[in-house]
Amino acid sequence: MPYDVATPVFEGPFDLLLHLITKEQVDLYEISISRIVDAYLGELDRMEHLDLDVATEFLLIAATLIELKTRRLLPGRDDIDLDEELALWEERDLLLARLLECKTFKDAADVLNRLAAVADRSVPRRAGLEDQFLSLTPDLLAGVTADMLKDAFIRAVTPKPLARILLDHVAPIRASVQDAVEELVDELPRAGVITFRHLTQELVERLEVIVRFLAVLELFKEGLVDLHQEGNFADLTITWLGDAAVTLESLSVEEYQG
Amino acid sequence: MTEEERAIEAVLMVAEDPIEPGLLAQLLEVPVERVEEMCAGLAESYQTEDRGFVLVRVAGGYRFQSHADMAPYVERFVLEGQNARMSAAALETLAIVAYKQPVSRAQVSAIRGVNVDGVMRTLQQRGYIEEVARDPGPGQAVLYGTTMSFLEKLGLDTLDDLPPLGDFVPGPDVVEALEQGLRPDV
Amino acid sequence: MTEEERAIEAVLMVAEDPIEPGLLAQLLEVPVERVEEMCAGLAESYQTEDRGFVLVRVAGGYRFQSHADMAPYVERFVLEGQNARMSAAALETLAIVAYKQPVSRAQVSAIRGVNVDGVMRTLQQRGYIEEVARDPGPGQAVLYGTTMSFLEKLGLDTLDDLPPLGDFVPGPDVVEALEQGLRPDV
Repeated sequence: MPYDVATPVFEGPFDLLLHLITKEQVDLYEISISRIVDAYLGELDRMEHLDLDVATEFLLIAATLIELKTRRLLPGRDDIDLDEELALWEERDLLLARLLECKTFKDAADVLNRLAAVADRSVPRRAGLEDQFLSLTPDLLAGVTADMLKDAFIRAVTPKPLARILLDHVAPIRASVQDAVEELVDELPRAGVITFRHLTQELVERLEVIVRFLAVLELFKEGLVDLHQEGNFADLTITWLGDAAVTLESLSVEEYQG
Repeated sequence: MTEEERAIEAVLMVAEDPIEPGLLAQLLEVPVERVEEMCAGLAESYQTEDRGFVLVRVAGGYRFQSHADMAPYVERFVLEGQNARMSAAALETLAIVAYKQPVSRAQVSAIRGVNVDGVMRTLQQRGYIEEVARDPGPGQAVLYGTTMSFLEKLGLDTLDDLPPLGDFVPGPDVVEALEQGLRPDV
Repeated sequence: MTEEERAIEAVLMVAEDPIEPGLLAQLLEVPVERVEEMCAGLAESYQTEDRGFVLVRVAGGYRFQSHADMAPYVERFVLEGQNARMSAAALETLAIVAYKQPVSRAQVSAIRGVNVDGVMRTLQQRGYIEEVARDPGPGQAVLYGTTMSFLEKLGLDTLDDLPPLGDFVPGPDVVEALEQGLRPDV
């Protein structure tokens, strides 16, 4: 995928995903989830100053995308679990719905911008009353005491409670990616070479598998593992490259955690 | 010019904000419909005479403003920052609040997929959005809506003048592209 | 109407203070005499048309104002159209200026979390606050303080007579707003 030098600043994971998908619109039927995922992860890689909240949102989407892409790598593929299958489609539809919503408001924002640009060309008259009428205006301070003023000041400078963004839904991922990296750093040096299927065969939850996959990607980014796949749908083989003495502190996983 | 028309011109000249037709009707002791007729007539006369100012209906009231053609001259007199461009992030957030109001910060954040605290605070400071209610549910989240200043900023009379959101729902080609992009590999 | 005349109308319409003919001449790139001719012409046309506003030369400049004949309507507007009571928002704004002066509009706005332009303008018009200095930093924001008339109305001799805040400590966001002044917009 071509990479623009002047990378736009993506305002969020939907923004980025929309950009990546619609950029491919020319080859409508060529679009594949693989390319989208690659591009998405590529962009994630290029982002240097992700703050925590943004990072977790991006990762959440990445996880869904990766799951869509890697269904074949997941264990239990031979006898498809219908519930899981349905859940995956539901998740995909949810993502699709959110992308459409995002696109809708993006277009609405463009129109608001145009309206504002037109309105900005005119400036309202705000000169206010002429001096001779000012004396008619009632004295607003009538009945106001110095103590009322003090109370008003204290009211004004007392911190107001900020609405809290609910991050509960992203919290598990945030914790687990690092946990998974820790587990892998412990497990992989002993295994040496292992397939992703083996690495995840004991995991029950879909989410855990995705988190492990993210952790593997993380280690790959750090140059600690090599990834190899024989063919399109073959097993993913993970080879440990680092030495056994890798410490967690040397890994840059911190950006995913609090 | 009738006495009433002259009075409307005088009052609008000293007003700081758009003046509701109801208030003008009260001051002039004439029906609101009559006020609206007269204002329309005045606006037309300025236009016919090719004046450098116009009389418009915005944010629920009438006001004088400079003619758009004169923007190059007027710009130099406008206080800095008044016409500051909004960022894409601010505009998208504003669009969501405008169409979804009353809406909580968390809801806006969920739609945009990013934390919107900073942007919402700035929009509030600029006077485009304000707290309008509290969510009756648990947590009692603050709900936001747009302000009169927002309507003024966009040159709209009421929220009903916003183009319907339905106009922006992506067409089938976009939906198909997105759908295709998110198809699992099999 | 010539382009120059329209430009004069537009600029005078949005100006808050009388505009000197020299400034208009510079803006339109015409001699001052020409500006004065045109302004006289415009003033006459409003008179001929019996408009409710006039264009006058005051304090060394030109400005639009309401026609003297219309004063009764403007007075009614002042008495009936304006809020006669100090709103909670206005009182809070005034209190911040009183206790934190000299303070910029942006700082007050940052503390209150909302746009305070309109409220500050009203307080200034009422003679409760005034410009007292300029921020020496970049941007040279206008700094506001309270007036003598404010002290008189509250029955205070000096600012030192304001009730002490005791051991009340403002929140960190307030301190930050005061320290940082203007923040870049989104």
